[in-house]
Amino acid sequence: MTWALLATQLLNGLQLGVLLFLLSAGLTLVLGIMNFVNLAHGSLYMMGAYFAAALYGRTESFLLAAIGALAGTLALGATLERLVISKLYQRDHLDQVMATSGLILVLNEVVRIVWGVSPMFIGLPEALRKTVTVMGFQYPAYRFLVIAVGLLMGAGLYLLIHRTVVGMLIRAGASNAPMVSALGVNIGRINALVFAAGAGLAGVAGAMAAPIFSVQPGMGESVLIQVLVVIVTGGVGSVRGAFYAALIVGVVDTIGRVLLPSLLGQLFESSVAQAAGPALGSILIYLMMAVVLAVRPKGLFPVKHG
Amino acid sequence: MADHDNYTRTRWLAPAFVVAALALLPVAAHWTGQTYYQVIGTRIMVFALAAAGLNLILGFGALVSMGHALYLGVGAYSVAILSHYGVSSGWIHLATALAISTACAFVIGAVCLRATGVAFIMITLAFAQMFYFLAIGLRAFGGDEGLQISLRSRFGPLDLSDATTLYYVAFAVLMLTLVAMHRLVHARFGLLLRGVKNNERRMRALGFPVRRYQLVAYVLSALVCTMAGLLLANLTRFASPSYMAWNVSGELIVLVILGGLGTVIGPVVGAGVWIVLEETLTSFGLGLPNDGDAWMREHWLGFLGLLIVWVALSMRSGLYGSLVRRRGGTER
Amino acid sequence: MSLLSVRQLVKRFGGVLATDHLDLEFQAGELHAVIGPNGAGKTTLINLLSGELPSTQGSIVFQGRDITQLPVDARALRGVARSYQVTSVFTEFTAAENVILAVQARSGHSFSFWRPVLADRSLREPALEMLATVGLLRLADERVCNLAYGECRQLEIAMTLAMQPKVLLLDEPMAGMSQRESQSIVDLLLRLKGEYAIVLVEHDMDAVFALADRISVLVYGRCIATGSAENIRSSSEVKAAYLGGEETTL
Amino acid sequence: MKLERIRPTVAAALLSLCLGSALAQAPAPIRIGFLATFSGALAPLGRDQYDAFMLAVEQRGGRLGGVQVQVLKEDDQFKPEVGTQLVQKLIERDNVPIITGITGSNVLMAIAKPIAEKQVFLISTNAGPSPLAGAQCSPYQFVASWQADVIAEVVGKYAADKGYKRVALMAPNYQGGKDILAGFKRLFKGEIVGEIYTPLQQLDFSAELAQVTASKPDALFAFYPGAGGVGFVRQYQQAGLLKTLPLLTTGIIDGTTLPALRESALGIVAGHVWGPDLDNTANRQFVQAFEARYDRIPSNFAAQAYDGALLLDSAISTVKGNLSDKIAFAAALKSADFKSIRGKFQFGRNNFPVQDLFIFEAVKDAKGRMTMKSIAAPLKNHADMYAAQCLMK
Repeated sequence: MTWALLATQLLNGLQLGVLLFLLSAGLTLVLGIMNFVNLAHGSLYMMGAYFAAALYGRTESFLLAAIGALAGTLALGATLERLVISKLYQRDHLDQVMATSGLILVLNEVVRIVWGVSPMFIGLPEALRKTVTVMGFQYPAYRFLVIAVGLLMGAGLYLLIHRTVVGMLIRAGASNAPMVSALGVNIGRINALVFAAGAGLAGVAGAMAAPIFSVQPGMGESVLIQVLVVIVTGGVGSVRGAFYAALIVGVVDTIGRVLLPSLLGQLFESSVAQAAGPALGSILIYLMMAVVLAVRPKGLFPVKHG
Repeated sequence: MADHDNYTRTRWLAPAFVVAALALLPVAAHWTGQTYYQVIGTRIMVFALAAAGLNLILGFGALVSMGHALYLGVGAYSVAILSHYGVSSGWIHLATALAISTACAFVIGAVCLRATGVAFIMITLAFAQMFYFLAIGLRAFGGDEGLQISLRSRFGPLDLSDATTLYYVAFAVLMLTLVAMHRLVHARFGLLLRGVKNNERRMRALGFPVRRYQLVAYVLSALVCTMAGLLLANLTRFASPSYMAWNVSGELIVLVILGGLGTVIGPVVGAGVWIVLEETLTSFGLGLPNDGDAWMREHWLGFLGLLIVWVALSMRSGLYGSLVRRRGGTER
Repeated sequence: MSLLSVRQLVKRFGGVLATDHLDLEFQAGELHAVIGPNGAGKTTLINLLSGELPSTQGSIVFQGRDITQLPVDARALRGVARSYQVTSVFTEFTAAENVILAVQARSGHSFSFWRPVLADRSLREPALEMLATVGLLRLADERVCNLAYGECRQLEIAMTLAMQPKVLLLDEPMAGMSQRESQSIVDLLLRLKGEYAIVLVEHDMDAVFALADRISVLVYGRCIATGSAENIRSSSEVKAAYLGGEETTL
Repeated sequence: MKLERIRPTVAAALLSLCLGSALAQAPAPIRIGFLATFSGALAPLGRDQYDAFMLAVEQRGGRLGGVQVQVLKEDDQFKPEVGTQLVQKLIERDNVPIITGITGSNVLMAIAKPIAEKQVFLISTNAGPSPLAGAQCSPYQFVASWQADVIAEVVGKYAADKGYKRVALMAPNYQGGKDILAGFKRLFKGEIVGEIYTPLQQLDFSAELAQVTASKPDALFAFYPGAGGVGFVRQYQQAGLLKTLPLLTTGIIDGTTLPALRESALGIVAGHVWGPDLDNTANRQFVQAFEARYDRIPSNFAAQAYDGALLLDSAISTVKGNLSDKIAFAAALKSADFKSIRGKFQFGRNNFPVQDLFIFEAVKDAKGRMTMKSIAAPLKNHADMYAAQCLMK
């Protein structure tokens, strides 16, 4: 395994990581503040991808498509919060799990009805279609963009949460929601805001992912699981935790997938490795999460309650 | 929570109706020559069994496990792999399945119970995912394509390859489980579980080593799910990793809540309604104008989703729960 | 030697010292009241004794055995039983079931999966006995959510007693009670006095002085005085301490 | 409290609804169960299969072989256990004599045995796993599409003819993937410089692509059905490999994915049994009719299903609609006496086709749409290598 190859893997891990972060940031707050389990978060990612693809079909502009995806999912998020989610804050996790898994089915079907079953196309501007050569190895320009945008959004979120009044309230909410409402703050409005924002971020992630993966019904579900892993590993309610966990999961997943088989390949004769390697590779992040939770049940960066 | 003392009339009628219906279904099916509905019935009871198992920790113990499909898989694969090697004795299938899942459940439960709340949901999910990918990795046993079951379990004279036998075996197992469940809930163990659900801190202060008992409950529920898995394998003559997919775990949760959380008969109602809905929606025929039927069939999952959301929003205690809900106190 | 003793006990919350190198001795059969202004660390002390809070430093010795590291349930089984300031009962159960749970905890294992609890005389009878002791027998089969506040407080004491404890840790048993209700608790405690060692945290000074054999005064996590009702009443130090504090009926 | 009252009624309504469906039983001429994947990632395949099959039926006024047919559409969701469930339904409730469609080989593997046991005829119009071609062949099961290996073998042959020396291979890590790569290696004589199996659910292949290019091959052979394929090609393009490293594929480029790939597929080579530009009258009419009816270019899945319909049409007419004589109907099917839109078509001893195989390239057609253009036909009258293991006469 050459150095350039390793570097590529790291970048891939990083790129997957920032995507996961965009998805986790909103959801971890929803979990932390409203103590709400939202399994439909992945579907918002899917909707983002579809909004983007649909808009691209009209405008042939990726930028517009991405912006549209953000706006669309923001609106969708706000609506869902109004109609369904807000009614479930006071319920136990079971009702939430049930309702949101129902939402997954509904949104998948809506997509099928509106856009059909075939994957959708979304193009990229010429500049992003080629590769950039850095330190002797080539890497897709678009993925650099994804990484950059992800990191920028991360920084933005950090400022929002640590430097603004809203952010202060959000943090307070994450550590002690009743206290905040006791302060006479309208917790309901904060919830709505956080949920919609989370949906927006998921939408952006979807739009960013659309040109890399295939835009189709159910694309949100596999991602959802990874996102949940990130959130729990990072510590529910902690955006900082989500950020680090996302990067860790991204890198571990990517590197593990590629390294493990070749590693095992050296240990055992290759047929065994061929069989075990990938299986192990795909288990790795869950293994990691299980270990983390077994050692630190509240995750890597637990939010202090009280 | 079914109160020992004052049962309202519906509380006896509803279960009685369910049991009678299940007992007579094969007769009706054969009489009308619609043996297929016997298959549906078996399916319902298998999932009812799994849901009942989950209900033990979900409804009475307040442990939200998002990974119980894992034990469905353990049950199914024990049958598949053993019969792959020509073992057809149901007793061996059963013994192996229970042994393996006991071992797994003890370890997994011990780890998971260190976490609480959302973290518990997630870590159970994580373990289920691990086994899911493991099964996909098992190339020797079909990998992702799953494993066909040539020899089905044979318990002495009872051969589960006969549909009717399978049906009544499933029926018997389910009934026994429900009775056991009912007794358990009102016995010391059940009271303790419900106590933990109601006020864990107090239970500790009273001197209960809560975790230990929760672990036992977790293992018990896992074993019931394993039984269901074993029957499922015999029903579908197939073991597939998709039995352990995370959305199956989710589906089990939905079954429990749909039927009525923490009610003994609820899971059966939940499974019945769910599977019957599946059947109805997929073969939808009300003669709607301009091919509305076909459209319904095409998008049935969407309607199922809407229904789930609606139930979650409006029925705090599920279908059965709301049927028998007492004025005032809730069913939980 | 004393039944329950606390040596150099420290509890820190971040920077705050809630319990500051505390030394206390609780004798068998004695009602030992712990008083002090709000935030003096009274409830913290109860939580440390019952094991719901881990102590930062120091040791807790019960019957000559160091129990500092034991979890809540283990201490409870050894005979350290508590009641809560905020009523903590099983609202969805009947009064009887509540007490039965307490008896069950005492009676060892709960691995019985078949026999209905309510048919189990070895559980039901002691439970009803306890309800009788606190005068709730008539409400035995009433759901707790339908009980009056005062009745819930009494029920809680019944549960605590059902654990056959050696030490009762009572955290403001009379909090938020009407005159009549708290009087009934006082009577109850007078009856229990002597049978158990009782650690009583209470704001109602009349009650305290009526009941206590010994009183310790906590201020900012430190014990500034321990002694009989009389010397506490007369202690200038205590007065000084309380002048800063709020409620005082000295 | 209003809810209080409606809840029981709703519960009751649900129950009565299903009882209703139980009683729904229309008398039908010949019932054909059409079991395919209509939901999830592979839905487009099932849709094309069904649309084309129904096109053939419509063209014959709702008849096949001159007999009215009723097609029962069932969605296996690409899950074997659901497949077996639906097969039971089709056979026991609707007692169909024929089941066709079949998108996934995993489903086919699960249902083949139960169907054969019930002596119901199974005509797969897509999946063709090797076990059924060999030891598990049966007079009741026919595969009108192709045995999985052959579409890889043709690419291997093509790569050899083209003179590629070093080729790298990529496929998802499951039996189907294994079979395909094995098929490629069978007829490719050069050196395999890398054989990468990616986890099944994996959608990001950039890491593996980097690995592959590191080994400096002359060409890359890849197999990614459904969702993975689209992502794979997009990433292949973004990695800038489209121009530098020839991409040989099977199961990636087809009518269902091209609309989502557009330019990023240009120049990619694929091996298959059929393409829209195959030059025979039957095919020209089919493509024309399909486009007219559904306003899109038919995929090979559509083509195979259409052939399946033609096969049934011929067989049913030979037995004059009398399916009770199973021996006769099996023989009629086996003779495959119909004008295949693939040109030549006949069944081998294992009831899998013996047919020509082609190489296609993704190009833009006159209307600027992406389509497949045939550029070579390396294998003529090709039979799969498992036929020998089939003991059926």
